[in-house]
Order: sequence, then structure tokens, then C-alpha cells
Amino acid sequence: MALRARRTLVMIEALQLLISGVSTGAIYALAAIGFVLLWQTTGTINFAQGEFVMLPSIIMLAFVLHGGLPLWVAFAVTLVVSGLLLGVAFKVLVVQPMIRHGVLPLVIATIALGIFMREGAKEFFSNEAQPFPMPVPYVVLELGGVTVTSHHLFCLAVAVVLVLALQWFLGGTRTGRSMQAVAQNAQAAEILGIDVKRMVMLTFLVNAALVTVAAILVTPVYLAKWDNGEAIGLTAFIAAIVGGFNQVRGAVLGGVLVGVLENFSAYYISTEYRTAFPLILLILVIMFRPYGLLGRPEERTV
Amino acid sequence: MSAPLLEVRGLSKSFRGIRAVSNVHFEVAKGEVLGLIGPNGSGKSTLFNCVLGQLRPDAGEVRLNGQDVTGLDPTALSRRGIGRTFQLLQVFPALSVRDNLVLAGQEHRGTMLGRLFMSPDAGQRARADELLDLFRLARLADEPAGSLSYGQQKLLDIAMAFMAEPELVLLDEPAGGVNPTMLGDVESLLRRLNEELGATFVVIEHNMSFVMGLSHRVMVLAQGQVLATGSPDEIRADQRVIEAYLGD
Amino acid sequence: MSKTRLGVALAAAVGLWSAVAGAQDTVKFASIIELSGNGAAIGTNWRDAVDMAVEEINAAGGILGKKIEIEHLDTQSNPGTSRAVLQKALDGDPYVVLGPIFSSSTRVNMALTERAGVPQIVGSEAASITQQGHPTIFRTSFGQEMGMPKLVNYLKNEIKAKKVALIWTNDEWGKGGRNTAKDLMAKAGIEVVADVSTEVQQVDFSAEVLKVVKAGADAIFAYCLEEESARFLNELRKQGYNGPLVGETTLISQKVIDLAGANANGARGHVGLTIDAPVDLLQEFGRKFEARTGRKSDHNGIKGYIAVYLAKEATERMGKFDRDGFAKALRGAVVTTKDEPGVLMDLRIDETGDVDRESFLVEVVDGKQQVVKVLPPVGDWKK
Amino acid sequence: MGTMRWIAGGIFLALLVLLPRELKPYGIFLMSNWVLFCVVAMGLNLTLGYAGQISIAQAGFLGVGAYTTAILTTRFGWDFWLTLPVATGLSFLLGLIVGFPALRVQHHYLAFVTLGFNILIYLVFRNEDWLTGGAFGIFDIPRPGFLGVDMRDPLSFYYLCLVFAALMFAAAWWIVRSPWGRAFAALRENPVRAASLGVDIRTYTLLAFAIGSAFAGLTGAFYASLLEFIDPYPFALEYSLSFLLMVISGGSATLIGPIVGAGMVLLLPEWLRFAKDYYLLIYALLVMVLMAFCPEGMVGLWRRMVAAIGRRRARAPTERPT
Repeated sequence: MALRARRTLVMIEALQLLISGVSTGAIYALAAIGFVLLWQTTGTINFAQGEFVMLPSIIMLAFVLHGGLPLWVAFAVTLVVSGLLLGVAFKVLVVQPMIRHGVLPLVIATIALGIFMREGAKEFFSNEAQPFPMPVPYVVLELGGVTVTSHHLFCLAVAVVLVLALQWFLGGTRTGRSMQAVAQNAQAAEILGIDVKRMVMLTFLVNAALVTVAAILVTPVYLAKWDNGEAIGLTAFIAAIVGGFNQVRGAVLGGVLVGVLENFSAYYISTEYRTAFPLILLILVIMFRPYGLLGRPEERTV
Repeated sequence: MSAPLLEVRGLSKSFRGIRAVSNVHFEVAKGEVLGLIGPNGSGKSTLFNCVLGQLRPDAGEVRLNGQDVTGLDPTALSRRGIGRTFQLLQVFPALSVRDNLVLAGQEHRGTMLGRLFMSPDAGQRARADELLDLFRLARLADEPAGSLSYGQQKLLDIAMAFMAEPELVLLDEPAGGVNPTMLGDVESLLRRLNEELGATFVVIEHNMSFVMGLSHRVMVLAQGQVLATGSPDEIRADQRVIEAYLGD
Repeated sequence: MSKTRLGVALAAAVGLWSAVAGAQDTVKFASIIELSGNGAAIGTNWRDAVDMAVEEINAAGGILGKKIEIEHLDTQSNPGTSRAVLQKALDGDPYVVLGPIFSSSTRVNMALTERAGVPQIVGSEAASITQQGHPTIFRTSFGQEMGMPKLVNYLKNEIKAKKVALIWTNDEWGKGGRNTAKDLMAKAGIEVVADVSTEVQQVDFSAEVLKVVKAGADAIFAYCLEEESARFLNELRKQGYNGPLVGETTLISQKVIDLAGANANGARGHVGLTIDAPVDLLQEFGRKFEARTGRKSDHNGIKGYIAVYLAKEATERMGKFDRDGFAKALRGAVVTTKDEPGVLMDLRIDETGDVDRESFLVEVVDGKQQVVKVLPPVGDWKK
Repeated sequence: MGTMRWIAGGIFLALLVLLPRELKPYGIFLMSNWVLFCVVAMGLNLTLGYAGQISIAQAGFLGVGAYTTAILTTRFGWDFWLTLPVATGLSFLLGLIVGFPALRVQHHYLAFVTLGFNILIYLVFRNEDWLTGGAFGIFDIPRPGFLGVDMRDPLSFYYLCLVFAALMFAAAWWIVRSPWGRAFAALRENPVRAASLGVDIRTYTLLAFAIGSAFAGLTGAFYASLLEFIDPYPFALEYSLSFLLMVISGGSATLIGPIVGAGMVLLLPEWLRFAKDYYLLIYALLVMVLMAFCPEGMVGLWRRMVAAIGRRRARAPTERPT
């Protein structure tokens, strides 16, 4: 009897960790998807992806605090601003001039861009963390010993809807399929009469939208601060690679897996090494399934 | 007749159930030039890559001087005396012409650690200059290989395959993309190498007059199998070969 | 061109040249402080409060007639950089060095001031700093070895906790506090039933909080940085914990209350310095600071403010600018607010450079700090 | 051109010897730091620039050497000089291990594996208190004794670092012009072709990592001694990114690129101090501009300028009307 009670307790704990992990992981997944899309279409490894999540949260908060806008209006406005800054300006001013020089200079440039965004947010907004309003009314539910908040459920719902919509868009619409075609082989797509430039721009806009959504989901828990991007960016890389660098589904799996793995390893193994476990997973995946858990092997070139 | 230099027995290779090379047998004698022809997709390059360790054959064996070398990696095969060129031009554009040659020879002698303490030219300079003269590249010796014309790079590519004094050289389309004037140079060079220095070749080529003029024997591949083997004249007259080329 | 002039010209050209010592009627203070990196928020409070003190003193005629000239150098929250910039500051021959706050930075660079014989007044709290025998180091807030016993006593005597769960930020400050607390608890017969570290910038606290909550402790002792404290509090309340919760200043500071909102209610913390203390001078400082910067000062601002006035007091007691006499003037000295209102509270400097004075036990009630108890100084010098 | 280069080198060396005599301790410290980081960047340049293997773990390797020396000198009372072979050997070994993934994956995958290794190394430094002192670090690391000179004097220690850096520069130069250097270049440009020419690309790939790592590890010993204190922070990921920046912004696959790059990364923030709080902003912007207009780094920019001047000179007579 005591054993059974213990078992139930263990189950409840595991469930608690799982739910938090999945909901945090869903947010990582959004950033990871954008990361993967950029890689697919332009070969950009965006080392500033974490800052791409941080900046919209700061902008949104600025609209709320200084502009007096309700959060959802601020979100809509920020979506536009992100599209311009993180989509159009990023593509035109950073990626376009540098991509022809190869991967490394662009890597360096995005690292510098990350510093630039961090310092900018610190200088022109605040060097301290700020609270961020919840997008939906905050309710704590207790279901059989497991605590779930309305925010958890909201994160999950948004992520699921967004990923399904994205899958449908990429697979079921003409524009989406064109985007996929460009991602797989830009030259062939061009021959097929696809407007490659437009598709690439669209990818950058989709990324901008994804990070903005990620921002409104993560910041209420994580707080708004200029250096928040570091941890999120790193986790998004790991998620993207673990899941599969050339697959949207893969990035989703990767994000959730990393979120859950962090929680479980912190609880059952070691909090001091909580960041190590996703990295070990990353190294194992790269060594034994370099194209990711759900990814396809890339074409071999001799 | 002495043992053949290269002996390939029952070699097969499939990709996802499609047989690219199927039960291929052939031999190359010392001093011989064997031409390897066949329509696109007939398995020539796959056969080459299996022999040269780029791909692992599913079945069959490859013997060099009677020794089993099946499944050895390209580095080991190179050190055992097989040189090769690739279908696409492959020189090291940032290295000088001479350095390309020295590189092609330096790993065949001495020890790994020894090479760190060797003179920079690894004792290969004389041999490199000899080949530069032979291939008429001497005046370009210190230019980066990337600055050479296509034909000159092709020559350099072939010269690199010969640098380590290999027993056997496999050339994958040595005439591909070379302009007609240069083509004669390439052909006469290869013939000289064969006749004067006794070099042994296997040559994949699409240019029929080139390969027929150079080879002692020609082997025809179609759909992964050996269709015919014989002297250039016999092959020219073989009805099956003509059909294979015109067929599909 | 002579060798020297060539060198000077080149050095100037490469930008390595430190400014030549200032004019005769000024005295140079160097402040080595966290202005970027993850200590930027606390360092900024320090800087602004130090500037405020310097302006006040200069407006009132300076120290012994000399105006203070202050330069702030950024440690980038990095110990290596803090050492480099302190070296740079020492090249300019300052009278006294203020800062830094991060203990790791102080521990790296204090050897330099010791070698140069320059007094250093730091904002760090790690116990080890005043135990290295540095002859001219001082601090203006409690070190962990002064603050922690007060807290452990409180856990033992007031809360009557037998089992305590510890949660701490995994950096040198958090780990140092945890080590000190663990030792003291062992001596006090309190069992540590959970010992959980957290990362700076950690996103999800659910695993850590679950560990702490499920440990079956009588009380939770939290020793996290302010942002981590806020994230921790949010998750803790989410998981429904309402038992006793104690910590240091960083658990219940105004910043944490701003970030965690109602979730901070009920948390108790030991506070050495707070602008909400029932002390007129502290409250007045808080108002002046807010008027000047638009922000509320945390304890780090108060530390910096007192540091400047402490240097002034030491100098005026000597009647001259004398680095060697500085330590003699302060060590073992009691400084009351009657002597120097700028120290804000009566205090005593002990023989190692540590400070002793009253402190407060504060509880967050309805989003406000409320002083529950005034804790007397460790020593009995007051009466 | 050849003599010009020797003269320029001589002037540069003379500056390195004479300039610090005029500097205050902070300037000397900065220069010591710079010459040491030059060696770390040279090592990464061998791995990344010459052999084409992306590595984002250089700061971790530096840390392995620094901790080895720190632990052996403070805990076991070893002489500084005796710790050098151990520091070098350990970092060499670790470089081999980190290099193994490069046999399977390349490009961005390799970047992320090595990045992961760096964070793991950092976590070990920070968490294993019993070995590394954890977040508290290790204090009172001695300066080496050398011919009875007091190395606590910043200038003397700077000269020791300078001699060390000069020797390492010579070693890098030797490796690059030896047959190994040629094999590294082949590995970078076309590993498949190289293998077909008998170049053992597996061994060379591992060597490229191990040598680059050993350069960093050996430097770590001097770095620990320079700071006299180490904690985990200077060996975190962001410093590996800094070393990457040094190599790329200076000019990869050139001998002086890392020297220029290390100078830029260390000294540029010093020059920008006038900008106060904005210096990192300006710094980041400058890096982006450099990458956009001159991805071959400063050495590439210099070469382009020289070439442009050469062209103008060659063209000048024809342009002038007669």
C-alpha cells in the first residue's frame, strides 16, 4: 500500500516536470523553427536568435509601459516592428551583404549583432529585469496533485496551433511549397519560375513572427531583460540540431525534448549540471545521427 | 602470362535496391591502357569508386599485384600505388602548382612525425620539377593553381596522379571539358607516359576517338554489367555496343 | 626624438596612456565597479550613489578643502577585467579605491591595492575577503560571516526549524553564502534536507522548486540573486508552497517585489541596509536618490554612498591625506551619525575591516517591505 | 618586398621590446595579455584558418592549460616549468577528443559540437570544487622563476611572455611551411582529393585540433601565472567566440592575422573608452561593417589596398595625357 502511494507520488512528480518541460520546450521550439527556416533558405546560422526573442519582448513592454497600449495591441504593433527590424532590415543589411562571403563571416556578424541588440536594449530601455504581463488571465489549476497554470496551457495551445498552421502553410499552399522548394534547392526553384527573392524574404518575415510569439510566451515567466537572449538562443540551437536541422517537425521535437530533458535531469540527477545534459544529447545526436532525430540525411557531395 | 596488375572479381554495388554495378570481372596487365566506356548511368564511375575505396562494394574482390585490397580506404590504396583523377577537376586552387605536386608525393615516403621536421619540399622538388617539365607547366610552377586555365589545371590534375610513381592510374574523363587543341596534348602526353615510362592506365572517357586512340583494350559497361571487351577495332564493330549507345 | 618621447608618443597613440595626476586642489577616488555584464544593475546603483555623495561633499567644500575627483571604471562583471582596470586606476595614483561589488572580482584585485598600499572600500560580502589579512580593506555592508549567523539564529530560535531546504544561485556569491549557511546550520543542529543550485539566466524553475518543496522542510532558505529570486518565488507560489521562507536582502528587495508581485508576500529576509528601514537618514537618502535618478536605490547604492563618507571621516580624523594612517584611523573605530551623518547609521569597523551595526528582519506584506524586528549589532559597543 | 617585410618585422619587434618600458603597469598588463592571446589565436588559426576545421572551444582549451598549471603549482607545489609539459599534453589530448566529431561532421555541426564541449568544460571548472576551486577559483598562482629574475615585476614577466610568444610564432611558422602545413591546406580545400593522394586526412584532422588546442593549453599556463588567479569565467563560451573573432577579423590562414586580430579585439574596447556606455555598441557595429566589406579581415584589407595602389601606379602613365 505504501509502495503504491509512493509510486503515485513519483508519477505525479514526473508529470509535473513533464508539463512544465513541454510548455517551456514549446517556446524553445518556436525559436528553433525560425532558426531552421533561416538555415534552410539562406544558410544563415543566426547566432543572434536568442536576442531576436529578447528584443520583441522589450519593444512590446515599451509599448505597454510608455505607450499605454493594452498587451494585445502592443503585440500586434510589435509584430509589424519585428517584421521590419528582424525580418527586412536583418535580411537587407546583415545577411544579404555577407552571405556571399561564406558562413564564417556571417556567423561573426550575427554574434556582433547579438551584442549590438543586447547593449542597445540595455542602454535605451533598462539594465534591470522588468515584469511582463500575462497574455491570458493567470489561473492555477490543480489536477490530481499536478499544478498547471493557464499560461502553460496557453503556451502549448499557441505552439501547437502555430506549428500546425506552419505545416499546413508549407505543405498545403502554393506559396508554402514554393518556400520549401527554395529551401531545398534555390537554383532548381529559380528554374521552375519561383520568385526566390520573395520566398527568402518571406522566410525572414516568418522567423520574425515566430520569435515575436515566442517572446510573448516566454517573457511573462522569464521576465524582460536585455541579456535574456543568451540562454534562449543556445537552447534553440540545441533544439534545432537535436530534432533535425532540415525539418520543422524536428525542431518542434527538439525543443520539447530539450525542455523536458532539462527538467528531468535537474530533478533526478544534478541541478549543477542541468545545462550539460542537453549538450551531451546534442553531441551524441551529432555523432550518431548528424541529420537529427527526425531529419533526412543531406545529399552527399563527393 | 604473369599475374595481372589489377584484378577485379565479381564486383557488385547497389543503391537502395538498384544495382549500379553487377558482377563485374576484369583485369589490367602491367603496361596496358584499358579504356572504360558506356552510356551515362552505366555504372562506370560507381565501378571506379568501388575499386578506389570511395564506396564499399557489396560483393566481389579487388586484387592489386595478387594482394586483396578490397575495401581499403583511398589513402591506403594511394599508398599502395594507385593514382587517380576525378571526373570533376580537383586541384587545390590556393596552393601553387608546384605545391600541388609536392603534396601529391609527400605522403608516400617517411613517417608522419618525420614530415614535420623535413625540409618544406619534403624531398619532392626534383620529382615535381621533372613532371612540370613533362607536362609543360614549368613556367607556372609558382602560380596558384586556381589561376591556371582549365586545360592547364586538367594537366596538373593528371600530373598529380603520377607524382608518387604509381603502378596504376585510373583517370576519370581526362578529356572532359578540354578544348580540341589541348586535347591532342593530353593524348600524346598519356601515350608517352605509357610507351616511354611504362605507365598503366584505366581511362573512363566519353570522347570515343580519344579513348579508342589511346587504349590497347576497351571494356564496355551497360546497366552495370560488362557488355563487351576487346581491341578498339573489335569494339567499334560490335553491334551490341552500338545498340547499347543508341538503344535507350 | 629621444627614446622616452618616442615611447610616450606611441603610447598615447595606442591609447594606453593613463591620465596624469590631477591638479593640486583635488583628491582622486577610483571606483572599480560593475557597469556592464550581469552585475550592471547593481553597479549602476553604486555608481549613482557614489556620485551623489561626491557632489554633496564637494558642494560642502570637499575633504579638508580638497574637492573629490571620481572616476568609475567598468569591471564588465568579470574578475579578470576588474583586476586590469584596477591596475589602470592604480597607475593614476588614487587616494582610495571604492568597489567592486562582485566578490570574485574583489578577491582577484585586492592583492593589487595591498601591494600598492591603497585603501580599498568594497561592496562585496564574501566572508573570505576580510580574512586574508589585507591591512587596508574595508566594507560598508555585512559580510556573509556577519549576516549569516543572524539569519541562522532566526531560523533556529524564532521559526524553530529543524529541517531546512536550501536553494542558491550557482556563482561564487551564492555558493559562498550556501557554504557559510550550511556550516552554521550544522553547528545549530539544523538538518539541511535539500541543497539545490540554480543557474543565472535559468528559464524554468519547476524542477528546482519541486525538489525544495518535496523535501519536507520546516522552512526554505533562499540565497539567489534578485531576478532568480523573483522567478523562484513565482514558481514556488505556483506549486502552492506557503510555509516559512527566509533569505537575505536579495529575496525581499524592492526589485524582487516589483518582479514577483504578490508572490513575494510572506517572504522574510535579513537586511543590512534598506531605504525602508525605520531610520530617518536612510529614508532621506532613499528620497534624494530617487529624486536624482528616478529609481529606488537598493542596498548597493547605500553601500557606495557610505563608502565615500567613510573615506571622508577617516581623512578628517587624521587631519591629512595619509594612506598609511587610513587603516589606523578606522580599524576598531566607532563612527556615529553625529560624527558623520553620511554613514547613515552608527557603525563600528572591526580589526579586519568588517562593519558591524544594527540590522533588520523584513517581511514582505502586501507588496511592501515591513520591518518585523530590529536585530542588534553582533558586538556590544553600542552602549 | 622581401626586405620590406623583414624591415617591418624588425620595427614591430623593436616596438614590442621598447614600448612597454614607457608604459605603466596597466599598459604592460594589457600588452602581456595581448601577446598571450596572440598565441591562442595562432593556435586556432592553425585549426580553423589553415586546416579549415571550425572550432569554438579555444577558450576551454586555454582553461585546461591554465587550471593544470594552477592546480599543480598551488596544490602540489610543482615548479611552473615542470607543469608546462603536463598542460600541453592534457590540452593536446583533449584537442584530439574534441577533434573526433570532425571525422564525421563538418561546418555548422562541427561548430555546435565544439561549442558544446566548451560549455561542458566550463561546467566542470565551475562545479568541481574539490579540483578547480569551483566558482571561487584558485588564488596565489606563482609567477615562474627564471634565472633569478623577479617575475612579479610586470615588465620582466611581459618579456617572458614575449619570448614565449616569439617561440610559438616560430613554431607556427615552421608547421605552416612544413609538409604538414601543405597537408592542412589540402584538408581545408578538398579532403576527398587529398585522401586519394595518400594524405591521411583522419590523422591530419585530429592533429589540426590537437595542435591548435596545445597552443592554447600551453598559453594557459602563462595566462594563469599572469593573472595570479583564475576562475571559470574567462574560459566560457563567449571567450571562444572572441578568439574566433580574432582569427577572422585579423585574417585567417595568414601568420600575422591572429596578431592583428588579437590586438583589435583587446585594444579596440580601450580606444573606444571615450564612448563610455556605448563602446560595446560601437564595437559590435564596427565588427559587422568589417565583415560586410572585408570578410578576409584586416590582412585582407591591407592586401587589397596594396593591390589597388599597385594598379593605380601601373595605370598612371597611360592615364596622363601626353
